[in-house]
Amino acid sequence: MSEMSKIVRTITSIAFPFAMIYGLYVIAHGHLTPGGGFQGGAIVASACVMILVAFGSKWTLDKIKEKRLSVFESIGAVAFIGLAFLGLIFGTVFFNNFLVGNEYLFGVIPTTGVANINTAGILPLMNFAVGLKVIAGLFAIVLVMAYATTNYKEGKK
Amino acid sequence: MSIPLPEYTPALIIAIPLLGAFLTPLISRINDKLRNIFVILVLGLNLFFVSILAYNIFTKSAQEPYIMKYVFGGSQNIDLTLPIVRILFEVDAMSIFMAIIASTLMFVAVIYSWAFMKENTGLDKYYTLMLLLTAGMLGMMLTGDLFNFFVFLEITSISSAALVAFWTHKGESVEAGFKYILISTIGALFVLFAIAILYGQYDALNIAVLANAIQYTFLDKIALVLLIVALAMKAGIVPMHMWLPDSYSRAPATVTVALVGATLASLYGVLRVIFTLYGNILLDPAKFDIPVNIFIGWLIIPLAVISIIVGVMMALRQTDFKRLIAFAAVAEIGYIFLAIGTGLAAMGTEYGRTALEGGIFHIINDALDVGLLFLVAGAIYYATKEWSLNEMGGLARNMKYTTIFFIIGLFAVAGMPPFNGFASKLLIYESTFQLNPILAIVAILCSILLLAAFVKVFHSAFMGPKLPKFKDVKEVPKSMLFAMGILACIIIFFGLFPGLVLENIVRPAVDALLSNAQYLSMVLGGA
Amino acid sequence: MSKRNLAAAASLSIIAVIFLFSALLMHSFGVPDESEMDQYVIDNTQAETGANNGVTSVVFDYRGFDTLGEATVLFTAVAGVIMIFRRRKE
Amino acid sequence: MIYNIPYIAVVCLILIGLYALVYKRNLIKMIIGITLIQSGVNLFLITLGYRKGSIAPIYTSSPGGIMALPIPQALTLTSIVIGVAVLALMLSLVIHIYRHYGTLDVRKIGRLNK
Repeated sequence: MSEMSKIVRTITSIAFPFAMIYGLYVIAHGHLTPGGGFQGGAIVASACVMILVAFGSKWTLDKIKEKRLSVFESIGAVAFIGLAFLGLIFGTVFFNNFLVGNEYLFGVIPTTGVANINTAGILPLMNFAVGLKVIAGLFAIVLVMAYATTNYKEGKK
Repeated sequence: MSIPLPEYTPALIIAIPLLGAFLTPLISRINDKLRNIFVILVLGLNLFFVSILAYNIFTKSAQEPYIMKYVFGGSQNIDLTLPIVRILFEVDAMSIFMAIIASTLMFVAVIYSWAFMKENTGLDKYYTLMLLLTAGMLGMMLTGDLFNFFVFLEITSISSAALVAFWTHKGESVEAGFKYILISTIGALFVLFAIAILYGQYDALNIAVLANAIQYTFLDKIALVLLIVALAMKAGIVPMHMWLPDSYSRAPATVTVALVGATLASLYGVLRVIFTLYGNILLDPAKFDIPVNIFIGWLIIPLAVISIIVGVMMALRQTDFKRLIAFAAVAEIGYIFLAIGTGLAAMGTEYGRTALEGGIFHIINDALDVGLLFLVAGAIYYATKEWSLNEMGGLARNMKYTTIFFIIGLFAVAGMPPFNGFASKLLIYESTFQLNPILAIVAILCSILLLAAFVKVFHSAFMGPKLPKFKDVKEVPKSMLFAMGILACIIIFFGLFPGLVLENIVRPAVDALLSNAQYLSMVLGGA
Repeated sequence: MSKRNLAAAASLSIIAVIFLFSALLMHSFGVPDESEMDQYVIDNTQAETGANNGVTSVVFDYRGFDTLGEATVLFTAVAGVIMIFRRRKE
Repeated sequence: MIYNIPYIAVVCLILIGLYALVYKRNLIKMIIGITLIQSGVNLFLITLGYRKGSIAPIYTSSPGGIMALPIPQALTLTSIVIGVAVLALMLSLVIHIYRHYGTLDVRKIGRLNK
């Protein structure tokens, strides 16, 4: 994908932070409102793809390599499965929600109608792990495909 | 007598390869050799756990069927007054039997990869995908939840499709990969559709709960047909077999060995659906007016026979080494389905049970024999860079060990007496003869023709004068010989002591399949 | 129309008839026959998982293992795509 | 019977997808067919979870009343993500096929192979 016009680039730069914040909001409030790691991750990834479309794949690939994205994805995945293993260690069962019931970290039992962010045990943490994974994963897919098709059009084969 | 194991071992069997797969991209940034050792260690550890768990389950289920349960995320004691929401792993003798096959094949494939794949780029992703494929197959085999089965089915098909297309510089590989993913996605979507139909009626996803609740309404029949068609398509039965020779022959040899495992995992799905999910109806024909088991059995038998015939006939015509073995694999799958069909049609009789024993035994034999042959084909490719049989000749002089392994694989796959294929095929012939003599005769004839096809290969590739262009051909590296040696040793062991294997491994698996009432009571009966 | 097309059309129409018939046999839209399992989730999500969002509690807690599989599927696809588009040393 | 219209829509989606798979010769169109089947199945799952007059199964600032079934929604979420993954892999394989053969027509690709 090649670069688009200056108007598009400027508007994208303005819109990008908003999309990003919205996505992160959806990830962070996954246990309270509709949404979660996957949905929010998809929003952030589409914000990144917007940058890719506006600035071209070459520019984006100079900024971030797909190898680094792959590492981020691995970190997200390891965090997710690590949380599952923590359930095994602290709660005796794989995938146990061991944080529910304590009063300090995400353990409060919520009441209907009230939005308390300090609830749901390991769910918010898992949301973040999955969110990181989805952002890196989806963006890596689109980036790699965009770069591959660009090269082909230029006749390099 | 059983070895003490933590109760979360079934979860560990999935978690180890998954964690390994997630860590591989990080580790391969350090060092390539370290990554190879890491991957082999992970799969070795996995094989170790699977074997010990298998030992435990086989010893316990020698007296009566035994199921190991594991509940994810909640209390291990299932409260029967509440619905089962969480995902369960239900490991019985049949699932662990398949798990042994899968983890052995993957372990061998990874050892073989060390030398075989050395000159390729993109190996960190290759090893990641191999680990993911292992996790997917094992998940399919151990899970007791239908939707979870679908998820693992998708992991298996995506990773194997990507691996089939590993040699992207060859158009045919990419095309084969595309074919594979197209077929598997359609199959997986049908599976999901069937799961949704069942969910909509009974509001449950656990296999045991569903099996207990199923009423055999019209919608249940639709779901049964969808599940069997989709999974049999993935197992490569004629007329939906065309993807199989393509993807088997275009993929690297190590991937092909893994694909044999993936195909057998789908076959396991068919068995699970027929014998457990719909077991209440199919295992107990007296319950219903229509003999459903005979209907489904006779639906499977013709397809199986056609698979055998098509596989053998096409194998005779091939000049491409790997394609020939791939068609032989189609025929082998046909034998397994023939046994299953016979077992269903003759449910309740003595020879129906014999047929199932033969079929289940043939699953492991098929995996070993076909796996060994593909590894031999890979070794020849490694040494000569040649697939076509017309170009080969006189390789026996330079590649002694490979030739020996090929002879072992040849006799085993054709069902010659001292090897393992004979034992299982004999059971299949015996039981099908009692059902219908023509079936047995066709099966025996095709087996002989299969031998002819492989003898042709042996003659054209290994015998004859030494060709000048293969003067410098050397024996393949030790790691590849070691990998082939593992499979060959198991084949010889199984061939020498078929009774031992039948008694200790196959019988418990068949018992686990047939004892549906115990399955339900052991899962649903708490404790 | 070739023979192959005719056969395909015939099988497609058979599938169509069967599927449409089964659509009529499903329970009425909005009135599930059984909902015991889901009602259990709705009733217990706050007490057992501490989440106000029932769907998230199913995704990450009750069926958390599915989500691990789902994340793995995505991981697999990314690994596959990056592998397919790897730069080869010619 | 009138209440079964959503299911009929599901069946129609799946049939259109199957039609595209069987009759279309272009790889991209076949992929579109698969996506249609996927949407059909996802729609089916969501449809199963609806209860008349229900609200989303979320307690945060909920007005009260009966709630829709949460499990089908979770399953749909999973199946959507799986669909995305499959789609990505299929499209990248198609890109490679186009590079090798210069065409997306199934028949031509098959002929070049021989």
